[in-house]
Amino acid sequence: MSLLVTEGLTKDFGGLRAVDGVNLVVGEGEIHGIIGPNGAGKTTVFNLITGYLKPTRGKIHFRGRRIDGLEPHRVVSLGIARTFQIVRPFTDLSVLQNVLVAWGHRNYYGLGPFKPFGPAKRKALEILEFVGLAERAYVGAAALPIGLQRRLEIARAIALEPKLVLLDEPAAGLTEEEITRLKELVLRIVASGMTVALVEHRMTFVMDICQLITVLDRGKVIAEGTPSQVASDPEVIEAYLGAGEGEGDA
Amino acid sequence: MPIGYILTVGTFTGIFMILTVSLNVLTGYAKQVSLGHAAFFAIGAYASAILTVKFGLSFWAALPCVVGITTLVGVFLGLPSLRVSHDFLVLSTIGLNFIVGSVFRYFSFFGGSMGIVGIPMPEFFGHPLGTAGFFGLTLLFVILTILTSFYFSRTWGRLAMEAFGEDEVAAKAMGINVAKFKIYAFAISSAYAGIAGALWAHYVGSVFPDNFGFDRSIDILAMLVLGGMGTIRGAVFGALVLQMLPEGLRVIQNYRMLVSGGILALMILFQPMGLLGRGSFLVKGFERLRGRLVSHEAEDMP
Amino acid sequence: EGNIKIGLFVPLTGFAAADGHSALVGAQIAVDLINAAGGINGRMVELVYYDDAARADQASAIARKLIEQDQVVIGISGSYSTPTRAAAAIFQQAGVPMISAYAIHPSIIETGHLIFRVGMGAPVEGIAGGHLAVEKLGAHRIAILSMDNDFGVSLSEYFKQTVLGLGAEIVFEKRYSLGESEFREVLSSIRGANPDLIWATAYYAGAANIVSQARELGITATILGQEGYDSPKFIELAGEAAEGVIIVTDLNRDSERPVVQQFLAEFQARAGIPADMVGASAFDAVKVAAYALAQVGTDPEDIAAAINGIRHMDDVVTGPFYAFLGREAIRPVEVQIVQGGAFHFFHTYTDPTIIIPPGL
Amino acid sequence: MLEVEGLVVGYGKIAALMGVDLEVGEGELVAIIGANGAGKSTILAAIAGLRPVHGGAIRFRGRRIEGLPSWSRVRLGLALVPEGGRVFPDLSVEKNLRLGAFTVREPKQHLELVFSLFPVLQERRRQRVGTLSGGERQMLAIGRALMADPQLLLVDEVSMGLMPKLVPEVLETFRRLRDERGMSVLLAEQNAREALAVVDRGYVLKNGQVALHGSAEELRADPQVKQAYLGA
Amino acid sequence: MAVLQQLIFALVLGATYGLIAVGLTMVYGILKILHVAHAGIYALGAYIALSVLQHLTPNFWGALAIAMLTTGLAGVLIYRGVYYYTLRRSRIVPLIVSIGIFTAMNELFRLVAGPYQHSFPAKPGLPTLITPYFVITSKQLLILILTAAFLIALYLILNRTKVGLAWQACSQDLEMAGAMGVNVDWAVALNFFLGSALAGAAGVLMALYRNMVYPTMGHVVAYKAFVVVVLGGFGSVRGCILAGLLLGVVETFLGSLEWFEFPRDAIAFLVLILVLMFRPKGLFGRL
Ligand SMILES: Nc1ncnc2c1ncn2[C@@H]1O[C@H](COP(=O)(O)OP(=O)(O)OP(=O)(O)O)[C@@H](O)[C@H]1O
Ligand SMILES: Nc1ncnc2c1ncn2[C@@H]1O[C@H](COP(=O)(O)OP(=O)(O)OP(=O)(O)O)[C@@H](O)[C@H]1O
Ligand SMILES: [Mg+2]
Ligand SMILES: [Mg+2]
Repeated sequence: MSLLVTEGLTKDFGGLRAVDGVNLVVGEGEIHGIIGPNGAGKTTVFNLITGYLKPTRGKIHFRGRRIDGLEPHRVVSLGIARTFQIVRPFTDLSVLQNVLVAWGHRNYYGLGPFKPFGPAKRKALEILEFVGLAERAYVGAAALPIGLQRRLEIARAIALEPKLVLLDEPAAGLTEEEITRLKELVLRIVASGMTVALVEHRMTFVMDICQLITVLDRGKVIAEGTPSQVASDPEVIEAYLGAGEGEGDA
Repeated sequence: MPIGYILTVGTFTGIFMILTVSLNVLTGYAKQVSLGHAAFFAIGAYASAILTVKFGLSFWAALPCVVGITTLVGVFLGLPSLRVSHDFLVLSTIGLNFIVGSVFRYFSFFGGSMGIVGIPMPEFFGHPLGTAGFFGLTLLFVILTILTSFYFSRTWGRLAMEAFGEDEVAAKAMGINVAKFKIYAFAISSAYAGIAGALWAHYVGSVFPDNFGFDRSIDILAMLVLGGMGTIRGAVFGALVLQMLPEGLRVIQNYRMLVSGGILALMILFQPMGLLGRGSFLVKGFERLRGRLVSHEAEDMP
Repeated sequence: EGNIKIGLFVPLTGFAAADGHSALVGAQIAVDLINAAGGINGRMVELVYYDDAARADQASAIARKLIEQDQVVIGISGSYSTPTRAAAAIFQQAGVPMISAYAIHPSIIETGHLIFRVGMGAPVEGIAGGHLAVEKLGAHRIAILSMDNDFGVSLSEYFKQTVLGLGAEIVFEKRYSLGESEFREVLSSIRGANPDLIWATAYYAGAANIVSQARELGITATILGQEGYDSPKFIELAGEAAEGVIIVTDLNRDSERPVVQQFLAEFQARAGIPADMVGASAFDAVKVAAYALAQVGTDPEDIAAAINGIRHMDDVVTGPFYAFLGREAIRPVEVQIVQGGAFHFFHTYTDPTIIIPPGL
Repeated sequence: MLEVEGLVVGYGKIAALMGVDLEVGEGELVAIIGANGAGKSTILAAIAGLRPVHGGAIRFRGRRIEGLPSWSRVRLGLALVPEGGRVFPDLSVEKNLRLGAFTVREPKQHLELVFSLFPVLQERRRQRVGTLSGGERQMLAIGRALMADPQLLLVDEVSMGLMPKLVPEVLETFRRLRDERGMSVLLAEQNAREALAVVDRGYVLKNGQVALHGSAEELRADPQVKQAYLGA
Repeated sequence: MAVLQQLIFALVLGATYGLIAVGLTMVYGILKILHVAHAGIYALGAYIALSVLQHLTPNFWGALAIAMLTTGLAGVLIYRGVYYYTLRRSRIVPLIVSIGIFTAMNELFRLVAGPYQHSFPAKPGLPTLITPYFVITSKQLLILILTAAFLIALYLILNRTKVGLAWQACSQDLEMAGAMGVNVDWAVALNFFLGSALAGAAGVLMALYRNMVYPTMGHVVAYKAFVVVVLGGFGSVRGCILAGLLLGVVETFLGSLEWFEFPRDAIAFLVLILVLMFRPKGLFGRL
């Protein structure tokens, strides 16, 4: 069953067409990779889905419901969470509070804002445990090195209890060992019933973990398929992977 | 003992404490820096003055209306913050002082430049409050303000405000309706300020448009920053220090504003987080005294 | 029994600092003169003063301080209407008399039976100005420019009523906010209305701007001012343009009464500038207080009665005072004209229908 | 060319580097690899003058530089590609590049080099940098550092955000510049596989200290390195 | 004719706003500090020129030059002595410090030179232009000429020199600007020097125009100049000039209407808020 469907999704920035008629289908429970050259429009697609940008044309359906044009916080409440390519933790808050902010999303309506957040701390700690940040819970988020900030972003996304998690380059700046742990984390996320769509340039990660990959170039889908199909696609190799890459990396 | 003098100074200090604590919600939590808080203060004062003098309501009957009015006005005057942010917002809030003041001056309904005089002292079981009684009343409101605001500091609302105050884009991704919470911040802050205004008006007995100018707004913000933005203890302490400083410096008469301006600048330079802000001298020393670990402190400080 | 303490609150800091300073100097001169002449019935007078920054809350606190800590027998306001009104309430409540030097808001003396004023009320000045404009200066087409505070607005209100009653026409009327310094656009519109007299209420700095900008625009109409203009600083700042400006005030610098000349000289020596109306009013407020204290001692009710009982007090700068009616000083209205870079006598109104405030 | 001796750097009371020794020879390509938070970025920032040094010495071409402000180090021939790029978001691509060449008299030819390496930057000369994609920013950051025509290029995470095709191209360019102009490069890199494929020597950093160093081959062959950084 | 004359007033008023604000916009542009003490520098310029005229030379140009030099140095002093230590802090810190300094400066002026207005005894030595359609007094002419000259010079510095580029870099990321080889200390100090010297010049010109020097003369400037800066889009010199002129025109137009009695400052802020509703980053700010 398809969770997220885009139809002819298009976004223009002035004269530049960053996303051009993208039809994307993300099935429930899958790990869907989106790759493509720099500037291909991957982050823009994420921004369109999550409501940060309004599409110039095209539709987005999530669980059968139109969501294009909705405000970001509405999109979140419908069950889509995201991380940012350039991490944006709340640096004035502690790691725990960062997660609390996300965990509180059900309380941001009605009288919810006037309820105390204290009782939720335990649950937030559990989530930190889940991503492996528990022992840093009380540290200010600014003091975390980049890799852990990425993890914190994932923790916040999970805390939103979404159906679909969009990860924008989660493996950037991680060592191979850490990438292995990240894979485990993503698999556990999927195992707990969420669907993951991710953008990534580290092929060791993408090829291993994704069931389906969509390749964008200059805003258009140029290939779609399983990792091995995509990795052997000459057009993908030419535009993105480069000679000698791709297969060897996977 | 000049007890009336002390109580009077105490009453005004209390009123400013309510103002700083209220500004703390807006500026300390939601990071919407406001140099127009005196406008909300003024609206509270005028609302109570008009309701009591022109419509003959008692202080107590007027108070809920005052809170209602200032909350509504807070919502309205907070609207620009939805479009405008950072320094642009600071400047817009400066404008509130001038615009609100001009409205009071312009429309004779508000007394124009002749102001509104003869605002009665609040009555308590039929007796008008005296200096001491009014001080007690103010104290009561200060305590109420601190308690409610302390409660608020432990709610989801405060957490949401801290989050979007720092990064609106990320906050939206956390499901926070930033626009709504900005308006909440303005409304809550304005409601408290309205109470402060009502107290002020009834204590002084008259209101004029120039009672609540830009320099008042500056004072309130300076108190908050000096005490420590984002903390209630800081807000209270800042009001105490900056209200007492010029009062205590009366012995040097002519030089007192020079000295207190200088002291303000120096204190903030050396304690940029505020005297009682997170990580300030005093707080650190206090923590060391209690031998508490930093991590625990981080825990109970949301 | 020690000194007799007189309390004074003045704005020494903030936007009103210049007036506060003048008021302080004026009051100090009065105290020094009284002490030099042997004090009040042998007791020296001590002036206790505090800065209120022209703020109502500071004035309330100071009023308490003066009453409770310093135990003054009478208070003097050397400040603006807003703080004076707030302090008056406290003096009245504490049962200590207070005299406002130059703050003119009508509600000040309505506060209670212990609150007095020596400064000339806006109604009197406005009415006198009206008579002057129409009857003496022969104006038919009048433009009104009012400073938007209690002083400016009430002055213009009474002025307008009077001139309309006398058959003149108002061809232009507008308020401007205190602190304004650019008047060219308004004055251009006024020139378009072609008045033969402009009644502009202002304090001296604003007045200097109005007058010099009007002359710069080639407006030749007579400009009629009030006691707000009454500072030599006005002439200094407006320069040539001040020539011919006529003002309604309570201070006659050409008066031959010795107290006036003595005060003028002393003020110049102490403040470094020639005396202004604010300083003169504060001086007189202290004089009135001292007079009452000398008559009846320090009992508040007696003091109030003594002030109310004043008949023809000559020993004041802005006088002579003919009486206190409704707790306000009644005295002749002076009209001065700027000639050769100084204020000079132009006219005096002593007609009771003009110099007694309406309603008394 | 560069010698770092006993470098100690801290954030507040927490020491991030505890006595790091490290060397980059003339025309040498050197990599620092290490886990998250090992202190790689801190080393580069300290060398570039962006973080105050609490102990130890940094010598550049024989001269002690740890006390110099960052801008005079640029004049001596150091350039940095900082972590996350840190390009000037409100300026155009072109202005960013001109700033990279702030200390250079003749920036024209460098501009050509950068544009040939990253043609997309030429297309986007007038675009505001804040709206570039992540990878485009990273290209700009690298290009900006190359504009300074440095003797020693400090690069914090070259590969971050770059598409796979570009990573070897960029590293290849570094090699070429080394060959043509004698430029030395010090890379901090998570992507050890790519890095160790091109550099001459490497340092492995752990908890603010050098755990291991040697030639690229040696490191590639080291079982620990294989396990932790090469994903073998 | 009346319209033309009103336009001249608007132009002069706008020029004075632009001149006052342009120094502020420079200083804001580089450190993003709400530099309220700039208004103190403005008043300082007037006081320095006044005392030069009284004690040293009756020459207006000499007084202007000395005032600009002194205020420039005073600006650098405030930067090095104060703001320098607040750079890593929340931006509200320098704002409050700045307010403290401004208060202290005002008080200092009052204590040293007395609370009263001083007249400003200078003659610029320019003619008064009288045409059938409008009159421009010599003081107005001086303001227009000097403002234009200062602004053109500034525009050239900003857009034609490396200094301008360096300032743009500093304004976004001081640390990275240093890493580009920009001598940040110098760049910022120079910026403060020029910005403050312009404030000083504005103070002198306004003292001359109004024939008045007094301790609180900076008060209006403290917020009015910001209105212009914000309207123009923080940090934009071109925007600053145009915003100044716009404000001059709107204020003059509304001010000349008999029935429109809203005060000038409230008008200015209404214009500001209205503009920001449609362009939240000012007229020339990037959206
Ligand atoms: N606001 C904007 N104005 C103009 N161009 C824009 C804007 N936002 C994005 N772009 C351009 O749109 C293109 C797509 O950007 P996007 O961030 O989606 O790329 P991406 O696929 O995520 O690339 P990367 O892998 O480098 O992150 C880029 O070329 C970028 O420069
Ligand atoms: N601003 C800071 N405040 C406090 N501690 C910091 C700060 N920046 C870095 N640290 C700490 O210093 C140590 C070294 O950090 P550094 O950024 O140099 O690591 P790194 O090796 O570059 O890591 P990464 O691979 O994540 O970039 C880390 O433990 C980190 O937590
Ligand atoms: Mg991207
Ligand atoms: Mg790093």
